Amino acid sequence: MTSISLFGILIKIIGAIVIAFLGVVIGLFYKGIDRKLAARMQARVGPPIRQPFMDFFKLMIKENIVPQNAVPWIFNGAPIMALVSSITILLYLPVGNIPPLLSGYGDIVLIIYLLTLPAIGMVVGGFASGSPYANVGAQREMVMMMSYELPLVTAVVALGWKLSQVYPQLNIFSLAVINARPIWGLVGPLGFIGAILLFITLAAVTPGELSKVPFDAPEAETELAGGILVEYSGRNLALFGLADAVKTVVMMSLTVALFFPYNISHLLALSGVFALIADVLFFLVKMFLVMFVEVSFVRIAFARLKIDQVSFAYWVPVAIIGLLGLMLIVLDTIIV
Amino acid sequence: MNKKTYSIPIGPVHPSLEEPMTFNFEIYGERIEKVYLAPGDNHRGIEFMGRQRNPIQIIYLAERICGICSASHPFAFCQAVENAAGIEVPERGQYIRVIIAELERIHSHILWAGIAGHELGFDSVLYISWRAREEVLDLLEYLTGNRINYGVFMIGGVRRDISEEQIPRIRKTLEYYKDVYGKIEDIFLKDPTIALRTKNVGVLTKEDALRLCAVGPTTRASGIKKDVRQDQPYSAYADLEVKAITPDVFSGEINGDVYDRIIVRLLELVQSIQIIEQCLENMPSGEIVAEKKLVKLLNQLKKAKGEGIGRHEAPRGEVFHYVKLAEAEVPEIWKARAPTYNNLMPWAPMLLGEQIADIPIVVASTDPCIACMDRVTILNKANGRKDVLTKKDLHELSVQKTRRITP
Amino acid sequence: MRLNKYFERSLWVFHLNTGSCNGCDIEIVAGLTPRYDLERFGIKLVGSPKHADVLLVTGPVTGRMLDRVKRVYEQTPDPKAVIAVGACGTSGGVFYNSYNLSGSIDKVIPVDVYVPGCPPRPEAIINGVLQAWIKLEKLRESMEAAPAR
Amino acid sequence: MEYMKPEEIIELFKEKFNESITNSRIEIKTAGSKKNSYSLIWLEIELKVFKEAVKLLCTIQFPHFAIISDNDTGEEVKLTYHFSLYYGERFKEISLNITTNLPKNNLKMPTITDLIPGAQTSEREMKEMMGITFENLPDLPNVFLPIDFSKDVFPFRKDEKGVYPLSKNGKHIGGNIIDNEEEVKKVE
Repeated sequence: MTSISLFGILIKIIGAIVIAFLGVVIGLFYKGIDRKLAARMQARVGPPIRQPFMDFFKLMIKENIVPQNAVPWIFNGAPIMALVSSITILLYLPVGNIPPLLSGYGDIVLIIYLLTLPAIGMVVGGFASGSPYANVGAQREMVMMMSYELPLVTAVVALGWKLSQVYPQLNIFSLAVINARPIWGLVGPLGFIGAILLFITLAAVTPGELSKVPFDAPEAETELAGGILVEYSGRNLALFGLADAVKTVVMMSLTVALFFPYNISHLLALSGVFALIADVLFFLVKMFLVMFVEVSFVRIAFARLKIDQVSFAYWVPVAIIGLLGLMLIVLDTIIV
Repeated sequence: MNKKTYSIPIGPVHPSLEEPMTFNFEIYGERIEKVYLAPGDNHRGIEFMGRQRNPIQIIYLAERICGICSASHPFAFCQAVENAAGIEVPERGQYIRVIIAELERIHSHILWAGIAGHELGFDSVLYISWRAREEVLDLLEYLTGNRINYGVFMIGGVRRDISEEQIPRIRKTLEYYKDVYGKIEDIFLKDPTIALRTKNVGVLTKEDALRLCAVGPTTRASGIKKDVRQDQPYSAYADLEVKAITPDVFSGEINGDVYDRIIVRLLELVQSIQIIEQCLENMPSGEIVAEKKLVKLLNQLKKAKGEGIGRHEAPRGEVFHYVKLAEAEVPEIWKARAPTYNNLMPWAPMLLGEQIADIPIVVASTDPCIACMDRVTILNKANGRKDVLTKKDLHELSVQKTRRITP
Repeated sequence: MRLNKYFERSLWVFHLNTGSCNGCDIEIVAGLTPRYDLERFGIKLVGSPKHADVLLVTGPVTGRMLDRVKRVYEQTPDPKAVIAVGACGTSGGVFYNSYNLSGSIDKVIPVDVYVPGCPPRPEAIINGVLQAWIKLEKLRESMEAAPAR
Repeated sequence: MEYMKPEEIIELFKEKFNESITNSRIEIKTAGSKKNSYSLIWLEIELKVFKEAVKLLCTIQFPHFAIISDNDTGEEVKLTYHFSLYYGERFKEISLNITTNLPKNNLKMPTITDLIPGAQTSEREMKEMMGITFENLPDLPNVFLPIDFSKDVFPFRKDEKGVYPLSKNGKHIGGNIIDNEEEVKKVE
């Protein structure tokens, strides 16, 4: 961080490209798995796992229609903004033992800010497209953003505060630091329950962040014909699809980094490259499990909520659970 | 305070509506302040066409008023013609009619359950209930030869008999539905998110239901025990015990909301199974149709004079057909009234004050069938030209098409 | 614009009812359900014509729907295919002598695939959708044959 | 609750409107193998007492209104209002069909939407399809026909104001499916 050499910058750029590429590929791959699993649970065969890739390539060659009453540069810029901002978050997330690429240049508070950017991109795009459906969808997305922010921040802040109590000398909001010190080992029984509550909070925020059922009011197909995305086609739609896939990866890795940062290599007594590979694979498995619970399963087991019900759900029950978790962790620390 | 409202058009092409239909809503925030209904996107002028065709041709036209109620309209139409011409339907024919109509009710109610789940964003329900629906479609195909548009009804009876060998297959399907019913009830009536979305949503009071002449499950959910099968039993229903189902049977209270409409439909599913079982037990033997020879029947109808009405309780409500024969090849008057025609007006009180998100489920809760409703004439005045497809043109077109398809 | 081979495995379908009796429409939805499962071929029903590759049009075109059909067709981004489903869509069906309908769909917009039947079975509809890519494939071949721009 | 017999209902109407009831008939229909029966009433009444008759009907029990059916007989238009009375018990429901005649030169009907609001759709349909003016019916846009539809064409009419196909006298020929333009010209 102190010395910025040309070489260092080059490495970072290459790393960023590699991570962006991997993030997109893994995101699409997980989307495919998600669709397949959902289909299986609904007693269907489902699309092949590579389906999202094919959808993406197909959309890339489709005609890109800009509606007459849209603002073209905003309309076309919004999907790029959504994608770029979600990829940027990826650069801050640790994978297994590998520290984040931009470790030291920003912390989890920045990530929380960055997380709103793809959503803002969609809102801007929705308003810019000039369709009443997209308008309603964009309004709903904004309401959603305001609703899930409090529980999300609660969950993250609680973890950071706990770390600051145990390790006052560290930069407690750095994800690398959080990643290296699992919360479960730091707390007593009371705090353990608190941590579980915080995990539930984050799990409840995830579908909202990703606009998935039951919190998919902004894109509700049967109400708003696709909502924000109604006017998008071709390349722009493909980019939004990518942004969504990358965002899934982001939310999953965030959950993993915050709550399940365990590695497998030392258990298997591996070292060097093998350890690295084992950890990365283990990380992917963890992500998959988290995704299965938080997205795929929830998606097929619930009906869509109305937007007022969504904001009520986030402001009251979820926020209370989050705050309760925070309080339990505080209590745990003070009593011990 | 001057409230700033904006209007949002829904339809005619909208994913939550399988059929074209235009709504215009004045919205304040997410609340609906005003509703404008503009049906008519689906007019084909069926009644007008019917007044130029002979009664047997009309049966097939009536069948295609709606693809989902494809037994209900012919049922009511045949009754109307029989009443007008004084034709007696053999008892066995009456029983077979009722069996087909009740099988259709099973298929229609399960279809509705899936659509309702889809409107709520609960796609799993759509998939699971439609998987269950395939069973009854298989049975209908086995009995009639087609999944939809059965072509079974004929003036004076039915065209196809149900033989002894076919009865075990029917019973198998009924057993299947007895098993599946528990699951469907579990999904709809015990799921918390569905309850959250449907309770106290789209309320239709008893007074409004009466005043606006609602029919079918919509009116029964508001607590009016109205069911043609019970009030004025026709065909084999006269032998069977049919009771109108209101939601208090299940939940002990009547709210007239979407949830109550779900209850009524699910309970009717059980009722249909029981009716078919009763029919199978008591089925008399004998002829299935009063006059087998179509030419003779047509001549009889050509000489007939009189008017008659036919009513049938379709899955969505009462279907009403009025026919007047006047010693001519074509009926003087054919008037068809589909249930959605009457269930159109109640949408306004149901939707007012609700949110945008409620529109699909409230509209779906009456199980609308726009194709049924919009059957009346429409005139295409574009360029003032009247396009008529001649038979010759049609033939040529189809020949061309065949060439185009086969490479 | 060049077509790639992913097209045939990823056809997004928009369903447009232009005055049909519902029979075809529910058979299209039935195609989504576990027994037929359109999705395993990568076919997806989408809510906006902007997202679609294939238009499934059912029913004779009624007066009020005439403009909408054209508009939806224009809104669909290229390359696209149109499938007429059902007897009324292909020819007018039982509604043959009606003065008030514009007749079959091919009088209004160009149609690539016809699926006959009243209503066609879901298998036939799936087959129809999969046939649509033949048209798109031909388009690709002609593009490859032509010199690159 | 008290159920009136069909004869009693007709009696009630005759008592109140005596000569204005031009025709009345009860039809008994049987169904099923047990030959249970239900009844229908057909009434034909004069236009001037029509509204009063519907009012009287509403005093018996709030009737269920089904639809208005139309019949263009040339000099006059016959409108039949289809009601059903009584619900909730087996075989008790009575279908009641009230027919009234309107002269062609003065197609005016009193609206019944103040008594039965559910009749609105049907009255609007008649307005569009037959060109009947319903007094005090709010002027709402077309239900079935397009908004830019010609105001002089009424699809269900069988005279010169109706639609295709017409014979040379402007009279409906009906029944014949006209196959091509030449034949249409031949008829004309």
